Amino acid sequence: MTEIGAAELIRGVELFAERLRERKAELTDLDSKIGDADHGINMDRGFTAVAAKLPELSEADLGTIGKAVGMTLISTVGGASGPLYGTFFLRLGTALGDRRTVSGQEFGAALRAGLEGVKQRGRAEPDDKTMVDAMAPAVDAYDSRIGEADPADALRAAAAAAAEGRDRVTPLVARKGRASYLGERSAHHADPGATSTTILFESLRDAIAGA
Amino acid sequence: MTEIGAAELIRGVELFAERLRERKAELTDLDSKIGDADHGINMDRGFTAVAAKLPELSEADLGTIGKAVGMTLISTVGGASGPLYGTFFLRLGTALGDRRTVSGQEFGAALRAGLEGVKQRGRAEPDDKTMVDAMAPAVDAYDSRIGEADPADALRAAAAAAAEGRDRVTPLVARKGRASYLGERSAHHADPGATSTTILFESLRDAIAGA
Amino acid sequence: MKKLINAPDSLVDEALAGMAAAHLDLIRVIEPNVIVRADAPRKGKVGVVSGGGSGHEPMHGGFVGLGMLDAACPGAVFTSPVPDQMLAATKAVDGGAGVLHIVKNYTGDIMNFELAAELAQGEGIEVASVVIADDVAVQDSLYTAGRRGVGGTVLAEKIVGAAAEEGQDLATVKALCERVQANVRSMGMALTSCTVPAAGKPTFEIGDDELEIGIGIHGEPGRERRAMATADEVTEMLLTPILDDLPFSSGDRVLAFVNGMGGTPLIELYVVYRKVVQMCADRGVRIERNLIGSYITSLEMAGCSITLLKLDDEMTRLWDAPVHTAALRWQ
Amino acid sequence: MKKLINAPDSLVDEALAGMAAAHLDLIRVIEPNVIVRADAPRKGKVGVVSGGGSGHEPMHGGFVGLGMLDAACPGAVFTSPVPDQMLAATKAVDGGAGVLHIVKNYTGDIMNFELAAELAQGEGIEVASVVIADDVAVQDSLYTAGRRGVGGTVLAEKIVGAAAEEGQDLATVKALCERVQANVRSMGMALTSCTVPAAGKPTFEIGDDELEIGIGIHGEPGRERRAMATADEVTEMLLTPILDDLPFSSGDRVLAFVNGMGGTPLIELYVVYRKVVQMCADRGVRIERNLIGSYITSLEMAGCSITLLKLDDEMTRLWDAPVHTAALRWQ
Repeated sequence: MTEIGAAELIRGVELFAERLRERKAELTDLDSKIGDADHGINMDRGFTAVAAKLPELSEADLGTIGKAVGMTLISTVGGASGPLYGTFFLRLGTALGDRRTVSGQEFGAALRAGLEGVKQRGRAEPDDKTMVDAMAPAVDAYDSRIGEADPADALRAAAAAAAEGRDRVTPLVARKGRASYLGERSAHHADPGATSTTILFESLRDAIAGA
Repeated sequence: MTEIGAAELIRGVELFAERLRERKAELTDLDSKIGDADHGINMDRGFTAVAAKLPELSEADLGTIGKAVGMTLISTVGGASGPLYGTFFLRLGTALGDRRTVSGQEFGAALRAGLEGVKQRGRAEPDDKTMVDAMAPAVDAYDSRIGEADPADALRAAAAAAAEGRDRVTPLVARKGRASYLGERSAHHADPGATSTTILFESLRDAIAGA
Repeated sequence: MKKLINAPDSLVDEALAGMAAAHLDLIRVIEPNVIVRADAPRKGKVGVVSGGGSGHEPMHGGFVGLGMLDAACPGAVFTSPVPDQMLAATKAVDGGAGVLHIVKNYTGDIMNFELAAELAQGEGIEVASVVIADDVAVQDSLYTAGRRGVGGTVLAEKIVGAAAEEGQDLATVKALCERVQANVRSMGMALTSCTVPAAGKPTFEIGDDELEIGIGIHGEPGRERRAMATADEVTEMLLTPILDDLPFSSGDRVLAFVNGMGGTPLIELYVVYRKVVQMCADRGVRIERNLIGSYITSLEMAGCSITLLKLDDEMTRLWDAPVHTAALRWQ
Repeated sequence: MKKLINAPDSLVDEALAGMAAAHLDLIRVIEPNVIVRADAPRKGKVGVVSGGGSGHEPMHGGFVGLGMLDAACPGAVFTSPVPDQMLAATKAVDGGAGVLHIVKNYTGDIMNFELAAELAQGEGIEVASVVIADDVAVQDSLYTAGRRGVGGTVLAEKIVGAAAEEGQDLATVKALCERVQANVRSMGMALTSCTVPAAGKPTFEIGDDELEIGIGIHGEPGRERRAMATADEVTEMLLTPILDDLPFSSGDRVLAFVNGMGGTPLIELYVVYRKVVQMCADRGVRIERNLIGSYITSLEMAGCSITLLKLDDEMTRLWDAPVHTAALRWQ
């Protein structure tokens, strides 16, 4: 398939919600090493609220879905993850507009709009060891693949790049968020945000590939 | 020997102080089971203060020694042990008066005066599982022996009777002091006060027997 | 043992030095370890004195000041003070109108206050004593040392202190204190033990899935060891015996006091208070005043106690009267 | 995990219900979980709003009332509140003179307050924000999220709240808050971890012979893990970096705030305060006011923090001004 529709986006968000629940303890555990032990809990709370909203969005356009997911996250997650993931989905939805399906290229542009929103909101630079270090390479990989491949292939590349980005910054010292207070002690621990972002791209990949 | 002098009384108090220090943890441990975990600590604090006073009492009469020990205990121990042991030594001292030596019978009368003071101050009845349950049989045993024996023998009987009294009430339910709050749970634990009273009579025994 | 202390032996002295430095306007500390209201003695005013083992802070030292205690005598941790302290306190606050001793019903406190009262009376000071014994966890019978004095002590000190502040005489103040004592009931529980600094290890063992109901303020074991329960269940275990004991009946106006044992965060006390409100409403008992916080503690023990005081108009008025101490302050 | 709670998910809601029932005269709780001063909005008065994760009680909800905050927004435990809360708070307290947001410097708080301020401004309410970042344990550099907002927040809320109460305008109140922020420094430490209820296990591991210096109020690991030390040594480890940072110099007048982390008994805080007094005296720094108690906590964590605020005459006057909240009350 070459188009991405509302069903795929909803399925991707559903998969993300399921996997956040399954991996809640793991994410919280990562966060307890270099943060404040609530990333899994907060993401699960937000995506549980999102999952409850999804059924009523099945007939909606892509923009409405993205914005509803974003607003729900902003209103339920709190912490840093709420505004960041919320902004990602808000910007994604705004870019997707009132369409029910978009091309692989258009979806890529929306992912990039989401990424830019996250960077602005969080003021994070590359190598600060944040979710941006998984999200930016994922969006780059998607973009470089989408010309020659269908969205499923591009998302496979994106998910792999996210995981690679997450692992690449694991040895680094964090420079943003609560992990930054640790200084050298933050090195050699995976970043919880980069980890959940990798799960996001894996969920999108599996939703599209499985569609 | 048939007389008890100031040196013997001082030596008895010294021995008691030494043994309280050695068995501080044990007494505190007993107290943590059925009280508030401070009997050993408090007795050691008081008798450390007493021990510091003893050198200046070496030339004093028996009454002065007993009263000084009692007053020091009242002023330094606190809790229930302070007034009870303090009253014991005060009354003992008062009964011994301004003598430098007393007969075994006179010493027995002083021990009984001390016992009566403890019973009045603490309002404890036999079998309430308190220090009285060691002290009363000890004084009785001393009295019943002293007619036919010297003070060393009477104190041997007293110390044995104290230990027997302590052990006899161990299975009982406490009815006075903090142990009483435990109800049935206080049974089958040795009473810290009866235990320290046994140590007192053993110290007096060894001071007199070794003199 | 992990504590912010220098040494067990110096703890009480150093804490008193800190208190004295912090509250120069309210108190002074005199030998032998007595916290005295800065402006004591006040001529013609009944002096109100309390005391007990340390480790229950802010009680009693944090309650010395205008409208509450005139002096407090802190003993060693969990050990009643010695008579020398109560005697010095009594002499320091006697303004010629006599002195009331508020004594928690613990064997040691009773005996040491008794000795001090005898000594003070020997020096010509009129002394009256009231024993607070509000802990319904303890059977009040010939077979125990009687009910322990716990949370009700805080309320008695506030109300009686206000009466003394406005010039009521010793007999009246004593009668009021007895009225508070007759109308107050408490019960406490613990999730964890505390550690007496000089002992260096926990006073009692308690499993990760257990709680102790009816605990005393020194970690004395209570009524029963139970499996871990919710805040609502714990509140029922404490409040039902309290309500049934007096008993508190429909139409009664009460002061509800939810107290932290030292290691319990305030957020949990509010969860307990919420259930107290529901249970009182169910019985028609009207909560007219409340106090929520850690006021009578057991070192770092986690747990709480609940106290209900049946109010009358005068008690309510005196509760509302101005108080200015380190730990309680209004108007 | 041993806590007096019913369920992790209901903890904040139930605690708010308890607070609302306890302090009817001071506050009301509105949707979505906002604690608002009972008489808000007050016409012509600058509204002062703060908020943050729950688990730090009494901060911030215990500071809502006369002379301090107009509203507080409690998030989930250790999680910043959501913008809906700050927006609702801002609308509820706006009396036409604008609203000041006092924000602790944590990434989540910053972002959520920022979103709320944008939304409120979109609805025509003038909003100013001041970020408190007083924790000297954190290097303030490009390589961190900057200093955390900790104990200084309590002092800022009191002083700024008093200024708003007496009718100072938004620009003046904001400038005052920035002056407090510029003159306040803090550092904290922990003896034990805390347990986030939803996580169910301790946030960090710490040995029986270890302490964590420079810890944040969520159990974020601090500057260094040290061997267990005395109260005097701990006080030096915290206060020396504070004194050196501003720096505080001979002749400076300060407010010294010794804060308990939630599980530390008051008696230990006074031992720490005693050493603070000695160290300040050694440097010629004059402690003009003090605050000792558990006011900004980390659930049941054992430990303490020390905060010094360099006072000027106006700050001292505003500190002394009347305050009537659940947790701070005088005059």
